[in-house]
Amino acid sequence: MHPTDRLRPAVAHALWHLVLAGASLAMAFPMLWSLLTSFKGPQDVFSPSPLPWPATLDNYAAVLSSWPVGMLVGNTFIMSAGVAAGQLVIAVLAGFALVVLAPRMRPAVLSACTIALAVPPQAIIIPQFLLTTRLGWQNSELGLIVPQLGTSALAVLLLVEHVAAVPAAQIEAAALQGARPIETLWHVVLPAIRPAILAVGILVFITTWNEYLWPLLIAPRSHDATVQIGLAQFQGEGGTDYGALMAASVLTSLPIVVVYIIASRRIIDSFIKAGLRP
Amino acid sequence: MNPSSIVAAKPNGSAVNGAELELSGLRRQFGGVAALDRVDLRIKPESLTVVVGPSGCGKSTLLRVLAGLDRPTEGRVMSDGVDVTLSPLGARDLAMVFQDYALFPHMTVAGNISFGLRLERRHDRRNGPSREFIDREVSRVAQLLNLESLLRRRPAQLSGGQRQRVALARAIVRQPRVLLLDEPMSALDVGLRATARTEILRIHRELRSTLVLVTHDQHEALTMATDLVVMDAGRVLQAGPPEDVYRRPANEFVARFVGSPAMNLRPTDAGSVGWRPTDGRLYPRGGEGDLVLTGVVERCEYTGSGQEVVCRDAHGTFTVVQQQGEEWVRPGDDVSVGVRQSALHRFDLFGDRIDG
Amino acid sequence: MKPLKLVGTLGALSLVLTAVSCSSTPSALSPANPVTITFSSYTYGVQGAAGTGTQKLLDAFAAAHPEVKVVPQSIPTADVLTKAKTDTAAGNPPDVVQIGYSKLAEAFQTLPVQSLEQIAGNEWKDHVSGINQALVNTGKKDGRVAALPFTVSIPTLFYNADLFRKAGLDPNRPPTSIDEVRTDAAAITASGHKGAYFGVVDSGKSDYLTQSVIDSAGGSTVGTDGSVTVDSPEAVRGLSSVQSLTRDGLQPAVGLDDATASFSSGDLGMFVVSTAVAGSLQKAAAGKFDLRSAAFPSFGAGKAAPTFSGAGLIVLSQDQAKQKAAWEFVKFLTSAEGYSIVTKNIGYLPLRADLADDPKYLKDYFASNRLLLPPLGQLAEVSPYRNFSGQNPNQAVVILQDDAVAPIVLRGADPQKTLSAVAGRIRELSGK
Amino acid sequence: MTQKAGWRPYLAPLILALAVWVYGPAVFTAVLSVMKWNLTTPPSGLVGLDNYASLFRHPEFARAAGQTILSALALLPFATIIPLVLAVMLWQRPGRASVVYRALLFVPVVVAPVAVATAWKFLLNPLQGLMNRILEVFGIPPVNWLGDPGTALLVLVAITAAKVVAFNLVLYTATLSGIDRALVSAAELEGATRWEISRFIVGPHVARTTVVLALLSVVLAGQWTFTSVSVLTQGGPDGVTDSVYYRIYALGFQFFDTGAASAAGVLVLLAFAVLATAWSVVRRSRRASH
Repeated sequence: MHPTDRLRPAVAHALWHLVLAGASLAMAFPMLWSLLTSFKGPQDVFSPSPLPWPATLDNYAAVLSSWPVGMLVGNTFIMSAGVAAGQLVIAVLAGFALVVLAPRMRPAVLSACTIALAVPPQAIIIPQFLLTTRLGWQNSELGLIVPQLGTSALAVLLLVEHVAAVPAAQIEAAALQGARPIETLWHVVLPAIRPAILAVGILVFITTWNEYLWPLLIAPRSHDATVQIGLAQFQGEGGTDYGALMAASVLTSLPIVVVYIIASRRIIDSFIKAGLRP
Repeated sequence: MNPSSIVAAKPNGSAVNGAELELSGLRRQFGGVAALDRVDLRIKPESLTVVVGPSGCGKSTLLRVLAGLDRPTEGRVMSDGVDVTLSPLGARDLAMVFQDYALFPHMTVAGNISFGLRLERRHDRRNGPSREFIDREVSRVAQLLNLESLLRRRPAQLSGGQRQRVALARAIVRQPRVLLLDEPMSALDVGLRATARTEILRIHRELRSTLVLVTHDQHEALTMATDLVVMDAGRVLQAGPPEDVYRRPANEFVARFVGSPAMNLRPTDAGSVGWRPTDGRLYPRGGEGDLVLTGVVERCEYTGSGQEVVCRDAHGTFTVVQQQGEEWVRPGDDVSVGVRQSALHRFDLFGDRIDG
Repeated sequence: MKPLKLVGTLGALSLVLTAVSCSSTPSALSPANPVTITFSSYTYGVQGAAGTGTQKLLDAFAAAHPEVKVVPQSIPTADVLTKAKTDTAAGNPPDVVQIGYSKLAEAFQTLPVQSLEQIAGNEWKDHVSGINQALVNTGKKDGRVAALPFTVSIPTLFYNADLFRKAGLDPNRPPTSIDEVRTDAAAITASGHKGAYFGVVDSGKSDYLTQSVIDSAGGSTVGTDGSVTVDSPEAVRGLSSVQSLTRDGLQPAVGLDDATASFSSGDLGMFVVSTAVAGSLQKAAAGKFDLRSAAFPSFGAGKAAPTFSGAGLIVLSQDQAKQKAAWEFVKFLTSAEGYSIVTKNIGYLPLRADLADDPKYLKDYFASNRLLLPPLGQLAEVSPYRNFSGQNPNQAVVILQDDAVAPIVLRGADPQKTLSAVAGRIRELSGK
Repeated sequence: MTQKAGWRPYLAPLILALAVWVYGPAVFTAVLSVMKWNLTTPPSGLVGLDNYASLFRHPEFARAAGQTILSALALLPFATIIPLVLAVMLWQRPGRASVVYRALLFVPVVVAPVAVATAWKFLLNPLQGLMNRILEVFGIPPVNWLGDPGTALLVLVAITAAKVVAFNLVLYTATLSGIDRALVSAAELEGATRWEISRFIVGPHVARTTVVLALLSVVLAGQWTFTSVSVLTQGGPDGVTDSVYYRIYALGFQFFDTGAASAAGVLVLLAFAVLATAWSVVRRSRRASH
């Protein structure tokens, strides 16, 4: 597409929109169709018409009345927030140590983090599971949260660059003013990397919200389960009620999508700043 | 209390005065490179010691070792006779103004200034400064440095000069016995530098702390210092009152580095001989003095109080300053320059001064 | 510490924990001091009839027995054993488990399953006297009954009477043999709909329908001596005839879930599947089509011999008070009242023969709901569910379903060859 | 600020988390892989390499490994060229439209894999699903997308591809943001076409990113297909959608063959170790040749 874009910029522009809109539609289509289907009555569930007409809220009513949405969302929220908070604490402390307190350790520790990232979770899940259950953490928040802190490696890799970007002089100035390391971290480093912390936190939150394997093993009971497990268990013996399933899907995905749309700029920026231009 | 006074009673009532610092056998190695190489230096109490040298000479490292931000590979730092080489940061009763000020961007000006005092209070609720004391000290220092109207702003909303004043205020509010300044003027416009210099001199006068300032600007060094330290390649080449350094440079490097325009140097059989451009006298033809050179005027630079004349002879160029009222030469003129014997500086083959 | 030792230590630790919980003094059950037991169930908490039916059972029990508090836990069908095992490994086994018969043998081998006969003591004889004896005997572990039948069904032929009429068939004369199924399916297919579907391939990977087909064809998956006989000529013949339906376009080559959706939407003529879904099918058919049922068809000369499927109840608690409470719960679930609730609300069969005629329980129900009558009539002649022997019968079932039944029935794999290969694998696995 | 001691409490949580939940379990997996254990009854003693031998004696593991590699290769273009093209297009015309598209294109990363999987299951329903209805319009006979061994793996790769494209799009966006727009303006003044700008300015800038992303997708792709496999096909039909990751799960938590599952885990770790070593050797030799 070379001379065309100078000869006919309007055509090029239209083409640009066409490709990107097409790609966006293709990527978002399954969720879009789920959304539409969730408003269809049982007769129309499989109808190829995109418009849910006559539209009904019965599916939502059915889900809300017979599926413990509140409990599942609550459980998942506690898990995701717990993991995000835990990973942030670990990563911020480690990032501070690696940049400010013990920079000599940085290459070794970051390598250890990179290797940990590459370890497939399924390969180590049996010992993780055994340890968690021996600790008596099955079906508990602790069991859902603490083992997932092992994946802090990504948060560390993302945040350490941001900590390193805080001007060294500010950290030294604080120390000269008599600040202890933890005070330097709290008063100088944390405020400086707050946007990155937010972005990484949201990323970890979303990833954890969508985690499937670990909650499946640790808390598959409906009262302790997360939304992913709840969704997977939706298919009973008597066939699947797709309308209700889609409604459940929408109900549990929507909060995350909204959070993402609000924070997408931040998340992308954090990748950019983290130098995660690999 | 006189609000314009910098010196206020510390909470414990002790009066402030500067500490004496002594560095002995200091080495600081980065990899295979020595940024400081066997430095011995005494910094007098309540002096305004200016460390000057080209970039990379080790002056910033020296300051950082003094501050405790860097640990020497070898050697000791003594403060009032106490070895503080390994004592923790924040326990040395010193403050520092960083080159780019290192203000905390998310804190207001007041927050920046009071940061150290607030930490003190947090660390020791019983004997630390009271909230009222902190407020009082902040407003006192703010008034002193003309920052009162800016206390609620954040650093991003300030001009360069204002930022520097905030950095100074933050450094002096705790009345440190030693105040370290790392190139404090380098980020300022030329016009602001004079004001800033005055401010620093006033602070030094009133605070009576030992002030160590690092700069690469020899003019700044000469005008401000009570004691001047010239460094190159990790070593102290000469230390002493600025007049001494200017009048009796210890070696060729100091001779060239201190003074503007730089000293003219001519090789001789035994080493070299040099004279300051202000010590030469231009004659249109012929000349007098102990050293007479002839050459052609290459260019003239008008400085307001006179003009600097760059001449060329067979060995290269040399500079002479003509004062107002002399008969001014022009480019292309054949001239000769005469220098009095007493104004000549002689250096041996190693570049060291030969006193005569 | 040596790793081996570590495992041992951890094991010892869990034993200690168990011992601690054992030593707690048994106290009399009273409403003021209720005993809490956990109930791991795959019908609890699911969408549709099964979920609401199970909830009704729990409500009824709670009303009748305030001295026992039941905490139900919803587990997907496929994960019941996984969950019970991991919970046990964690030292925290559920007290009562609703476990599928296909997984019972493995549960007996690996879980601390308690003898119900022993816990019940002198209540035992009276309680089980009315229950289908063949099913009770299936739950024997080391000679004593450790599992009582709970939600049991047998495969049944559901059909869409409207499609029968449309295809020119008599809806009052449903097929009784596989050959008739073929003929009718051909007619329905010709009228523009899907013919028949045998739900032998389900995502839960259980083999009760496979067994039903093979047994009806005169074979068996496991011989009386425990040998693996999935490659017998009868087995091959049985699966071949189901395969031929697919091959000839009379049966959609899809999984059970998709077929269920198709039948529910009224596009599938005949649907051979567990009665467990009767409740859901009824709901789907209401106002849409005329849903009827017929007995499981025969394969060839002999009588139809469907295998029952579904779940029994086992008790894992080791604490005496909990055992007692668990027995109260199991007793209620397998009582006349419990079975009636299960039948009415979910569609499982009543396992006490007299309930269907008893005006106190299900007489009225069966008078108006004829859907479960054909399978009920067949209940007497069901062939028992058979478990593969060896350390890992569950894996054997998965291999049979995944590597033989699905490829043969859905994708036209050669029945003889495929079954022989799989039989070899299973023999190796079960050490026979 | 080099405070000699003092860093330990800051680094301890990370070290502890990695040691307890990643490295420790990895070692423990290796130990379990030479034992026979069903998770509930006491473990047997050492059985040497029996578990490894049994993995290789039956076709499942080799097939799963082959399919894992196959899906990783199939995902390569979705990890590199496609997100790169989209990212460059977004980068070429910054503005509100780009922001909206970028947000939409990231949706597959955000939405729960289980929700995506069920949505696809619904769309691909062989008897009534939308996809077959559309094919019907064009006179194409219905396809049992997830039930046919010929298409099932393809579908899973496609579902995963959406996520990979979305994720790598962000990373490419980050990379492209590093390009100085003044450079582009200068090139435009020189009369460079859009293609020439892409070729000579963007291309060299993203070369390294592309290599890393290709590698990353090889490592992560298998993990990303896991949820889809678990929800949609459980490894079937005929095992074509099985992957080493799902195999480990099935061996460990469906068949309770802890030894074999651990052995499979160890093999995966070893494969990664080999891959990592090869990668560092290649990198070193390339650096040396420069």
